[in-house]
Amino acid sequence: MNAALLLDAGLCLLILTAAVLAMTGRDLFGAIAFFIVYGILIALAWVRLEAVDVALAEAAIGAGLTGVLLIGAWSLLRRAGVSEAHELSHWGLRLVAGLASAATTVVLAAAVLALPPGREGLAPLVTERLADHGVSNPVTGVLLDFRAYDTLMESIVLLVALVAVWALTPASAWGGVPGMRQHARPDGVLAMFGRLLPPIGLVMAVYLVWAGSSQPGGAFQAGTVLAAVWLLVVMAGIYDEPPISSGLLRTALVAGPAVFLAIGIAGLGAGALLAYPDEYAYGLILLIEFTLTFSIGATLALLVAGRARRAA
Amino acid sequence: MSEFLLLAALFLLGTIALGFLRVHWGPSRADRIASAQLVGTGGVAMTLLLAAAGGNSAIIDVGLVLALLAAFAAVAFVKSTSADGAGDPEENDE
Amino acid sequence: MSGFANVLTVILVSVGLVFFLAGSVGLLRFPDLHSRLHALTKADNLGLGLIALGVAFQIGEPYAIVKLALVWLLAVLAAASVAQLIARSALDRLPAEGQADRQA
Amino acid sequence: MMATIDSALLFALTGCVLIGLGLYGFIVHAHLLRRILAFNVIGSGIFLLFGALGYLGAGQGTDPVPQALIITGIVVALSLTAFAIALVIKLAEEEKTAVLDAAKTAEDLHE
Amino acid sequence: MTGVIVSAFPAIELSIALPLVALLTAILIGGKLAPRLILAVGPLMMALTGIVAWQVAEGDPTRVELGGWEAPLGIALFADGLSSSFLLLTAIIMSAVGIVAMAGFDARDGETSRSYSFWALFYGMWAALNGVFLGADFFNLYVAIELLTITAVGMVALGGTRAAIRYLLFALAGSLAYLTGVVLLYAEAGTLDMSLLAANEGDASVRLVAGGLMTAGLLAKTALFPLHAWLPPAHGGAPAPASAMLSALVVKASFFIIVRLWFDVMPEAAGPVLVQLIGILGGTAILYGSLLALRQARLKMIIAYSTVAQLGYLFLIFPLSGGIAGEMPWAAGAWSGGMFHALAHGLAKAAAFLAAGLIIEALGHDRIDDMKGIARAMPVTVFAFGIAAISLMGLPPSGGFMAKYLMLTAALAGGHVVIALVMMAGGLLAAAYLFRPVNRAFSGSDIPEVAYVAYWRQWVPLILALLAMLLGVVSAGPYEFIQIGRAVTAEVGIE
Repeated sequence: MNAALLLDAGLCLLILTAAVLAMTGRDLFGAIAFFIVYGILIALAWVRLEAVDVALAEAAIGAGLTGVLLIGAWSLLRRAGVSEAHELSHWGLRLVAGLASAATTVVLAAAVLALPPGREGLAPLVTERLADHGVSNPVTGVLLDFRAYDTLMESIVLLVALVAVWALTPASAWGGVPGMRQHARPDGVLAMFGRLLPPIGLVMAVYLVWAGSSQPGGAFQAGTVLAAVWLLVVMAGIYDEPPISSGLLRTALVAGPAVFLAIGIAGLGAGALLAYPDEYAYGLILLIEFTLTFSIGATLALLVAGRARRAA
Repeated sequence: MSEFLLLAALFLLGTIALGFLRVHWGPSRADRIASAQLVGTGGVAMTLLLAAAGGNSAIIDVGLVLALLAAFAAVAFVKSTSADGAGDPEENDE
Repeated sequence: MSGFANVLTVILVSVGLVFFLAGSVGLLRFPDLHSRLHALTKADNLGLGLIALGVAFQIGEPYAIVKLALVWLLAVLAAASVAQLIARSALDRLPAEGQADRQA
Repeated sequence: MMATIDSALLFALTGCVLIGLGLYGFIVHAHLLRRILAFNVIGSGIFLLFGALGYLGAGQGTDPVPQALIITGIVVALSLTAFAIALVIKLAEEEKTAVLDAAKTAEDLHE
Repeated sequence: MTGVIVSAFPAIELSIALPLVALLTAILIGGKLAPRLILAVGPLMMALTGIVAWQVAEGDPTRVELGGWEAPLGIALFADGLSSSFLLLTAIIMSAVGIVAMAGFDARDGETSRSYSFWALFYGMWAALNGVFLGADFFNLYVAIELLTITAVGMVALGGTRAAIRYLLFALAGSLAYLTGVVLLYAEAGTLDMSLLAANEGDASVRLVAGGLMTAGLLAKTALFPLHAWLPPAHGGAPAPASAMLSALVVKASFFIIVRLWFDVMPEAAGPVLVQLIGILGGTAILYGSLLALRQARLKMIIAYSTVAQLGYLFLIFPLSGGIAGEMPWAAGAWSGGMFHALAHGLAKAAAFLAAGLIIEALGHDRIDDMKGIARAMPVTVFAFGIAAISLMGLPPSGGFMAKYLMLTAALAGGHVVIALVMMAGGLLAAAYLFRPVNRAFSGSDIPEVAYVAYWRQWVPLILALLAMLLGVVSAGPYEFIQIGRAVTAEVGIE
């Protein structure tokens, strides 16, 4: 056994342990803590699989944003007076669930082992077509060029999810501000943290989009960093969330998908929906990435903040 | 060299596993979230070792993102423990 | 990579690992939250710094070294702030809620 | 030195077990926040399986197409998670519960 | 000359793009403009989907490569007779719903959370539906059905949180199962494009597992018995215009993918066990849904349980085709009957829910016992409900009749006596559960006092119901149209 395999085995073992504890831990908060740990480890697994783009996304979303989302939800549930008591479900149900989960695992594992060897996937084709068109990071190429339609729809999914969250706003708070008004001691550690980190985060976000055309990175990772930075600024009480009726805010949300869609429709002139003319491909992809990053950042931040709760 | 770096990463994984015990035991929520933070720092260190082992400096970016965001869950937790859920534990200090 | 750099890397990373181990052991063995927080922030960040330095000797590109420094800076900043905030918030709730937390 | 074919198979099988574990959690828990956790564990298990199979196939590095699809999938899963959490919070604030009660849902419909 | 222009017109691409433009506009502007968008988008979408149908009818099935990238690298859109029928159905029903909802989700007194979110969800749903009906890539379909799920659950949430959560849980489980299947399929075949997958047989056992997982996931989203528990509270509790879209279109979208998967992509992979199992579930759904519909006290709940039952018919095409590979001469008749049923049910069900919605607006409730004489107060609406009921029962000359006739013919030709009996029992039960509210509506002799409901709005469900009727009257044309692009053409069907 070499060191690499040993490390991977250890990592898998730890991932599974974290998952078991996140699924079965008695304490709800503990389960959430293990889920955050789990996200960090999964990001490491992606590094091991040489999928650095995915590792970045997982580090930003799985280990970062989802944690904030879950802890925020846990806190609100507690304040709403919801019981956290861990009621063990009926042994019959647990037995059935255990059997179902074991059967699923076995069938999937059998299918994995039955896969015929020597499958190449699309890697060679991606490399070949990428060579003289647009960006050089193959993952960004797939996301914004070959499968741009998926990515457009995905940005729409994110946006529509936000609208669906907003739909839960009670009539009285419509057009108001999401979340509670956050406050902090102005000269305290939290406020300092909230002032120091954002510039670094902004630079990092720009870097991730920029680097994304030639090396791992891209709009979603960068957008998540932006969202996190904004959330920190809000949590530190430095700025308040904008009211959801704000035209500026809505423009920020829509800008990325709109630019993407407009360039896509203009592509009909070049022969197909979402086609980029060769000579402009790089510039257009970068333009889409930057506006998308901005909109994704705004959308994610508001998704985490939740529905409006107070008047503007 | 990369063999050593991978073994070092394996060792780090071991220390992370020790941290698991504290996340599991608690007893307080602060203990759990603080030790999750420890796992985060260990994870950052692992990305650095893996970057060196694989000769791929882009992996450092993963460490960068982890380091930037690892604190967020803890901050959200600290806020949730304040009186109205939106404050700061230091607010009433003099 | 020169042999000298490799030796430095091995030494720095190994010492860094010792600090990480110390941090984890402290986290487990120290009796209360506040001393555990100490173990966490001090030892781990020192360990991370040493590892980052060791790794720097393996990576040639200057901007990657800047990134390594930034990683360490961020980790220290985050750990210090978070430890302070957690410690402070735990102080408010001790001893009453510290006990209440102690549920199954 | 990066992962080997053996490692990739290891990650693929870990993905399969994660899917099973998450499924167990999704079935046994009544608390909705825990079910959302379970959903995310299953999701990441599926992605890990996808990526590891892509690694197995590509021979060198992970096939970029699954990587791109996984990133899309992660964002979709996050969207669903955020919406689900917003719904659970609403339920909690309206009825002080984070558990679905089938009988109550039926009552709603017969007024 | 115009023919050349029209056949080159990018109508397929635009029928995806236009709802997205409307969605972004609705999110950006909201307020008073969003409710009125339908006046422009409705006719445009009808025209676009009409052009798509024309292109398909004139030429062959049309395939468009997005970004100019061929599969397996790129994603294609694909329109044949079946997809353009569903596209057109979507345009008709969404336009009708949009027009009725203009008054219910208006912003006369300023923007509200309902009026704002409804329209964004509405156009998001439209884009997702068109994406599903035109999709030719299984991962892209995953993104599209997730968009559909969020919009659908979002609309249910406008009616009640608990029903929305229950729906979401089923949908989430379904998504995960579907996605797992997609992962295996890609690993096995190196592509997710339907036509490439169909062209290569691949490993039968892996494909069966992949297809089984995808189907299980889609069944949860289609609410086939026993995965139906979420549907009645969701469809019965949502605002009526939303229920119309959910019952008429949303559940059909996941069914549509199942049909594509088994009939077009891997007809060889389904074994007799799977086929029989799906058939049994379909038959059980018919009986179970109908019996529960009989016991409901509220009109919308009757219609919702009726959906559970009517969805059952769709799945009978699996056993009726005599094995999916379809060597039997009646296979195409069964398949066409099922698709006809999906279309006719879509129109009739949308009409029924919209009519129920207007009755609720007028009465303030939909309790059947207190609906006495409503036919005299709202004759057009009750008439629309009655016509829709005829199609749902499968009485001639409705589209529902034509669908059930085709399926029954196939059942008898194939010797599926049990299925034939279940179908007939389902028809009788439908007559019973639908007759009850109609009978109530006509009973008594007073004219009940009701709130004002604009007359023009009452015509909308009537038009839909009449279209369901028309589908039966002029069935030969649509019957041939939905088969464009099918490998196996009908030998037994409408003479």
